[in-house]
Amino acid sequence: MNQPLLEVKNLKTYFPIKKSLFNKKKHFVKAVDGISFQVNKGETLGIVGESGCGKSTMGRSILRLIEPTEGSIQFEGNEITALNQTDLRKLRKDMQIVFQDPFASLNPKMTVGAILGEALATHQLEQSAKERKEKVKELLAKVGLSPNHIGRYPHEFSGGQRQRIGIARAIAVNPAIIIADEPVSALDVSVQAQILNLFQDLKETLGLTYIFIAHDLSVVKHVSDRIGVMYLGKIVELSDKKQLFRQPLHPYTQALMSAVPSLDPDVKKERIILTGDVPSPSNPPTGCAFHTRCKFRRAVCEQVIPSEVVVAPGRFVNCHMYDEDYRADFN
Amino acid sequence: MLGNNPTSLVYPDPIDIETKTQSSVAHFIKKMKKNKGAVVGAMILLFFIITSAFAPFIAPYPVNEMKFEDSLQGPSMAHWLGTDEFGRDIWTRMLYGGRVSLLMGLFAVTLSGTIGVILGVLAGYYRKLDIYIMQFIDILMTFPSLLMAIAIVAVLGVGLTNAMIAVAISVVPSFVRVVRGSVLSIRETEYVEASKAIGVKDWKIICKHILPNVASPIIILATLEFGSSILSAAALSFLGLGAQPPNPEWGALVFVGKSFLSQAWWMTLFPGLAIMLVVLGFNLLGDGLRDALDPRSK
Amino acid sequence: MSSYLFKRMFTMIITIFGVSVLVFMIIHLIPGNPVNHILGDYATEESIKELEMRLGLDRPILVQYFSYMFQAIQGDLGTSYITGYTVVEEILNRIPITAQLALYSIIFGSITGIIIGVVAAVKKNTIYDQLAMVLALIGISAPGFWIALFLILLFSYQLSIFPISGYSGFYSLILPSITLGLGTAGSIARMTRSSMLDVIKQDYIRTAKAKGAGSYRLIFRHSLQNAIIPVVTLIGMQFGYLMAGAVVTETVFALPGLGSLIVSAISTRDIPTVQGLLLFMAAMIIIVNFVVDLLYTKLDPRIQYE
Amino acid sequence: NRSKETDANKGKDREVVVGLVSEPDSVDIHRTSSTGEANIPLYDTLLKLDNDGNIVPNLITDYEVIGDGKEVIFNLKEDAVFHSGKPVNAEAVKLSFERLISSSPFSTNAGDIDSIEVLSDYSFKITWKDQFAPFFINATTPFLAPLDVSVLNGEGEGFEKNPSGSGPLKLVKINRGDSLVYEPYKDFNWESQKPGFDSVKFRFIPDEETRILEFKKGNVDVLLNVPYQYIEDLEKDSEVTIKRVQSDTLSYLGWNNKQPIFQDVKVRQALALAIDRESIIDNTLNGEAQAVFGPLPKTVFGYSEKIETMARDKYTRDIDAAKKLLAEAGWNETNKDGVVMKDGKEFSVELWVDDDPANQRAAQVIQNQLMEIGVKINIAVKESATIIEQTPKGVHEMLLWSYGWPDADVLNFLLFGKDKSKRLHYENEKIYSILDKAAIEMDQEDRSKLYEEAQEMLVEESPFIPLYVKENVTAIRNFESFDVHPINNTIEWTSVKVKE
Amino acid sequence: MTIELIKVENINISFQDDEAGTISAVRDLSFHINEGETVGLVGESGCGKSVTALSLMGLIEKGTSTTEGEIVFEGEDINLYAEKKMRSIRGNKISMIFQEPMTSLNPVHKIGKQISEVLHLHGFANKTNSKEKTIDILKKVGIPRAESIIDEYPHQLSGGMRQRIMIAIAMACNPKLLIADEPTTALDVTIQAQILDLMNALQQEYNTSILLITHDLGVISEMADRVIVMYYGQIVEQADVRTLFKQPKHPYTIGLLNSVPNIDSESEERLTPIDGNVPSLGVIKSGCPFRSRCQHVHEKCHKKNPPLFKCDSQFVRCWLYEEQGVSV
Ligand SMILES: Nc1ncnc2c1ncn2[C@@H]1O[C@H](COP(=O)(O)OP(=O)(O)OP(=O)(O)O)[C@@H](O)[C@H]1O
Ligand SMILES: Nc1ncnc2c1ncn2[C@@H]1O[C@H](COP(=O)(O)OP(=O)(O)OP(=O)(O)O)[C@@H](O)[C@H]1O
Ligand SMILES: [Mg+2]
Ligand SMILES: [Mg+2]
Repeated sequence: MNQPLLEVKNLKTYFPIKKSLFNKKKHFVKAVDGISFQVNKGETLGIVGESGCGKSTMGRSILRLIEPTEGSIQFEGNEITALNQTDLRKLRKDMQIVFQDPFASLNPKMTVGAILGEALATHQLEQSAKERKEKVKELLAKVGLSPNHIGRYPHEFSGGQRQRIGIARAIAVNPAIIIADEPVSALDVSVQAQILNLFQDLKETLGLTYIFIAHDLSVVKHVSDRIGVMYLGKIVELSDKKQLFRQPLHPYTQALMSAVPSLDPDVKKERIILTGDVPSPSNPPTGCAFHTRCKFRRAVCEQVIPSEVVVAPGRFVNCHMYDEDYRADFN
Repeated sequence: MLGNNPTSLVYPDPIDIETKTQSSVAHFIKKMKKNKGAVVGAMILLFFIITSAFAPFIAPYPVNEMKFEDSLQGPSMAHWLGTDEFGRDIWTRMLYGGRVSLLMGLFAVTLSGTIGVILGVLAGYYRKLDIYIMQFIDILMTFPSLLMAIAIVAVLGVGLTNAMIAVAISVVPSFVRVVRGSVLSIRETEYVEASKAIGVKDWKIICKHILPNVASPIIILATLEFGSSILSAAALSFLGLGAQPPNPEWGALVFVGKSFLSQAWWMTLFPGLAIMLVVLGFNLLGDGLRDALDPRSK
Repeated sequence: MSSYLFKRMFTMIITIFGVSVLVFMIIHLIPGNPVNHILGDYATEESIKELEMRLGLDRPILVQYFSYMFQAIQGDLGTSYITGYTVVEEILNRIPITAQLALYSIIFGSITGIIIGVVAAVKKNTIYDQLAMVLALIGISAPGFWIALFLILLFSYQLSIFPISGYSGFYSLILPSITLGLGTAGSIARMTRSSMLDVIKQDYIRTAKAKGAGSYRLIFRHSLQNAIIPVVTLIGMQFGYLMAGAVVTETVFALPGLGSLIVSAISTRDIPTVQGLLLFMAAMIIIVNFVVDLLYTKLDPRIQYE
Repeated sequence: NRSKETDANKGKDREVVVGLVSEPDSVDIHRTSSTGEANIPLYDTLLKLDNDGNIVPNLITDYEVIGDGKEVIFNLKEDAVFHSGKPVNAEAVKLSFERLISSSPFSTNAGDIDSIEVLSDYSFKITWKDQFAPFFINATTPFLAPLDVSVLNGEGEGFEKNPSGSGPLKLVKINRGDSLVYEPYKDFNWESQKPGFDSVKFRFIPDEETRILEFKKGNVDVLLNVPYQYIEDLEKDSEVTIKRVQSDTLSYLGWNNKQPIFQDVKVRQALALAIDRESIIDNTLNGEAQAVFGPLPKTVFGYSEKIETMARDKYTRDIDAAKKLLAEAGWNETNKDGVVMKDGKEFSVELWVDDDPANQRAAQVIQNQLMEIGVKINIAVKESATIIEQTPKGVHEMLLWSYGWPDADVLNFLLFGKDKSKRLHYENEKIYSILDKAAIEMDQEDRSKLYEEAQEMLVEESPFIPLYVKENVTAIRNFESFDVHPINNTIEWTSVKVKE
Repeated sequence: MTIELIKVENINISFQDDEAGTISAVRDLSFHINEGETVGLVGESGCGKSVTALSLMGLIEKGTSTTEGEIVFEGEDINLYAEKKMRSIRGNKISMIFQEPMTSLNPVHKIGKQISEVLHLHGFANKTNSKEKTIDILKKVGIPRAESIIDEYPHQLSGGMRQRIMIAIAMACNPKLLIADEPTTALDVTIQAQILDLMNALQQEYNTSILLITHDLGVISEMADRVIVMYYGQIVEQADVRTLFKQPKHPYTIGLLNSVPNIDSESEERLTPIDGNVPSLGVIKSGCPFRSRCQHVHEKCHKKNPPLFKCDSQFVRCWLYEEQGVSV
């Protein structure tokens, strides 16, 4: 029982941006650049990071919706990257995804019944059309929608309801793990709360495992057991939630946390204002990718790519500050 | 804290009150009806379709009967739109000609649409095929349609069907381009990705997700091309590649009438107007369709 | 940029090569050959055989193709079987008229089309809009010779402002350019309208309004340049069509342009001329499209060719 | 600079502008069969036809047939000069013939020449391998006219850009696709008067309507081949004179005689009986044509009044007779559409016609006329290039076509000769032998007899239906005098005099 | 000493809709903004925040919509201004920043031109000094390499940079009032922090009033002096920022605050969302529009839409406060 449900090792996904006939040298956007983590059954791994840092690409690569360039992904001990299309299609049953934009992820020309029915039919989960319909109604009820909505089109729903449909589609095939790619970012706070609760309920009733991607730290904090902080294609810090919030280690994590506005007008946080912009993954800085914005930066940061420093069991950080070898530089 | 009880809604959700589920067809028709242009367009087309369909019953004279003593007469009570050089009734010939011209447009658009959609979907969906298909389309595009038409007719023989094939082939590139463009963007949508994530097979994705969503650009293009196909077919019949005399295809009527322009303007004017009206009708309808198919429009 | 140029050149060569193959196939596929035309109705079997041999038409098709392409690569497009002129001469003879005609009609069509389209978009759903669009549709759907004859009768025959037909400088190309340009104007007007309507909805137009910009500024400074980008593609495509498709106009106005040359070359089965001309036109169309693409980068800084 | 050119021409007051449909493919007569007003006047012919159709001296003053007729000595006029200034002497004519024989596809017009011998400056002898009777009539056409080989480049080409003949007009300027400009050649024999004009411009205006408008507006002085539907209109204009000359081209309704359906002479006769030529002429050509019943039109050597009368008597329209003949041939049932049937098959044939509007109209009238005897015609419009190429292969059924040749030999080499019946595919050994004999018969009287014999058989056999010769209609304005040759339809430039 | 800069009195904004007839997007809205004050406007999507902002700019399309009521700015009712006069105020005395930095800049014009345009329009620069002024402004909003940035195009800049350009445009003419419609919604939190910082700094420097529109309660709590909560086209609660967050009164405001996961709290408890959804505009004709989602609904709520009640310094539109409050 010690085997993690999902184990990702050194995952890399590069997008070629220049591939010309005469120019053999290829340029890449290193959207995901060497990520490793494990997810255990029943837990929720939260992933935060700024726009463009590779969160979605990572999620899609794990599902092989984008072919990863390198690395290993093991689901229940089976190597996913080695599967052929037919086997992959079978595996799809076990791993599902929920997208950010509830409108874009639903085909505007299909009714809810058809959308959910498609999922069922693909894996022959229900044989007859009638059974399928019953199952669809059941699913709708499960996500808090009225079974009468079966004949409606996506545009006839509100944003929150659409997201419920997206979730219903994901759970239709009884997956073991769901990758939720910013499922609440497009929603109003009140609706967001409904959906977050729904995720929690489903986790409890169906025993689901989540990888929950978001850029909103407070949301991630609310739903996750462990949290990975991403920056420019890498996980710079991964830790148990409580520890992370009590004591963020990576300078980026620190900045991120301080930047989240507080709900209490009396709390005036000491904000760490980062200077400069997020560098581009097609042209990442040398050494530590964060050094351009880091106030602790030292010469070594510009030259040496930091490696994972395990600071506590189940917690690592990608920063020279915590590396025995370089600690001296930071004093 | 105020209590929370997610299911105890005392009053019905206002959204439920509002959106009575309406069949998409009814909704579509309702939208179309509200578009004045589309209604006018549809009425113009309906007029020509009905009159052509019932030509044998409506037409006052036999279509090819020559009455030399009546030749080149202007519009009158006996001959509403005048007569041609052989005393044939122009109105009658236009009625019959409509059957050919409208069918011709329909055939050309259907054929080119089918080929164009297949190629466009393949090029847009399977990126590896893209470069080959588009290269082929580029070649086709730089090719004068006249030569293509002559060649096709030469290989397949003279005749209406072959002329239509020629016209259809010259329209294929525009379909391919439009469809490919749309497929490229739809292919990247999250609902396609979601289907892939579920494990739906490619051909099912194409049929269920891609095609229904490229339908609206296809329909608009089709309505545009319908009119221009009739015009191209007319140009072909001028070269003897389309409808053969005495078949009263509209384009042929226009071009034959040209020789008699100074004595009998009605010979070319009325068929020409018919073509223009049909083109107008289709364009109006196309614009209406675009609005009606746009989910953002109400 | 240079690798992009290379890529374009490469596809251009492939396309032209494809066109050449297709032309060659087609021209040999269609019945009738130049010999029939040269010798006329009264030719004897022997004279046909002899002339076929002299022109090299008795050789296997592949041999004919490769020897033709071999010459073509060296810039020799051959000599017309029919007229005795070299194909290059024939093209050079006609290109001034065709090029001017295409250019003027594009200019005329673009300007009127864009104006009509802008008016229609700005006055959306008013009588101006409908009028403009009906005008555009008439431009698209009226048979070319109607417009041509109407213009001739009015401006040349009755008012004696322009020559009726023939080429005698810029003046004589005005009516033909209008004739051709009207169809172009129609398509451009429609495209401009819908593109303008799209642009007007954009956020940056709202920004411009928020800056206090007036309506002229909004239309001409902010909307038009954005709206014109898809229109430019259309203009590029129209150019190709004008190169070859001006047959009716050239006929009515008795202008010796490429359009009428290609038609007569096809009907006389003048293989070298048809081939040379089509290769030339394909190259022109590709070049124009290339120029259009470059123009994009000027109009839309977001587009960059690497 | 083209416009300057036009302006300069306008300065000259006696410019003649001729409006034509299309440009000749080339002005080099050894390279093209496309001849017309715009290139014929470059050439002066060896012999010519007088207004009655007799062959009379022109460049050749006289000739002498020697021996069995395989050798002929020709004497040339001594004062003729090419446009280049070189004399038209025996040597020059010889060189011209040699070019014709060696490199022109039209060498057959000269016959199978064995040798050409220059006897003196202005005298030469031609020796044929076989007697070649049509030579003299052919020598009246520009195909055999001498051209000046001294202007050719090293490869024997380049004539189309820099032509030099000895005809009345000298080429001044070529505006490709637009116009050819000539001036009267001062050294041409203008029959003791001065040329009545200063320049001639042939303008090529393909569109009928435009051409007419240019003429009406006065920008064009001579309008050739006036479309029939405009004649009436032009006649109303008092300044305009209409000239009509019967063309030498016979339009006929032919068919592929090898097709089983046409093998029965009764069928062929029935078809002929069903045609009403006057109706076709009146309704498609505005009456501007003469009906012809016999195989040869009036203007052609070999025409016989007797044959024409006989054919007219035999084939004047008679529907009942036609139907009877069809019935006798087995076409005795009629289906619901009124089409006759034999063995359950309809009499339905495809008629090929070119893209000329007048011909397409004629085809429709013919279609209607044949329908009256239950014969169904499907019209198929084809490019002429296609028709010319396809018909010798015999893939066609029926066609509306024409021929124009000044000599009865056309019956042999084009219509009915052995292996030469390209359009009609008619096989008749008896006719072959008569036509073969006539081709080499040097005595014109005997030749006529032979052709009469052949024509009598052809009328009886009805392998095609001669229909009419069209009227060549020319409209002119502002001329003091302007003649068109009554036989070959060309403008007589010596007679042209512009009104001052 | 507070000086009232702008006062909105009873504005009603409605749109003509082909199907539903007249839809009123904003109803009887009244508020004011003092000089140098930041007023936050919160509410869920579609509640009429942007429409309100646009009406202050006179940017609501005239043809299909109507704006009734008074918008008194510096003593004059600008709602009555003709388009031309309004133009001289837009971008000059009142300016606006929009939510989408990615699409709010014209993609085909250079940055410099887009900034100098507003200067030219309002006579703050002429041909000779416009470049220099443009660079000045860019520097003020903290753009590095200002000299070269003016020749670049929007697509070459990151989202944060673009939003700064938008602020530069808005601040170029030293406006009295800056309307910021969700200025940071599309940005990352670290960038958001930069932008908010910048806005604060500029406000300090020029004493500009800010109408800050957002649905992010955190941003409001950090930035605003006073907060207006909107629901369904109406103000449902108005209070100074501390009062609002410490003692929210309207059930909707309470619901909103309960919906947000609090990053500062260590508790793992479930969130308590507001039930149901915002009804579509035009559906509710009478009564309290929040009643279908409210746990405290009683008879009166169905009958009549409550007026705003003033309870101390706070305004609440809810029958629950009928007794305590004073109707206004
Ligand atoms: N198909 C692609 N081709 C090229 N580059 C890509 C592609 N998809 C993503 N990228 C690039 O990879 C990087 C990471 O993108 P990704 O979408 O994974 O980021 P993200 O963290 O999900 O951002 P967001 O929060 O905006 O969703 C970005 O720089 C993006 O531009
Ligand atoms: N031009 C318009 N025509 C018709 N209705 C409109 C128009 N503009 C806005 N509305 C309606 O007015 C209401 C208020 O819209 P508004 O944009 O002000 O909302 P918002 O509070 O800014 O929402 P968001 O947080 O999504 O920006 C919405 O229901 C919207 O549908
Ligand atoms: Mg993402
Ligand atoms: Mg808004």
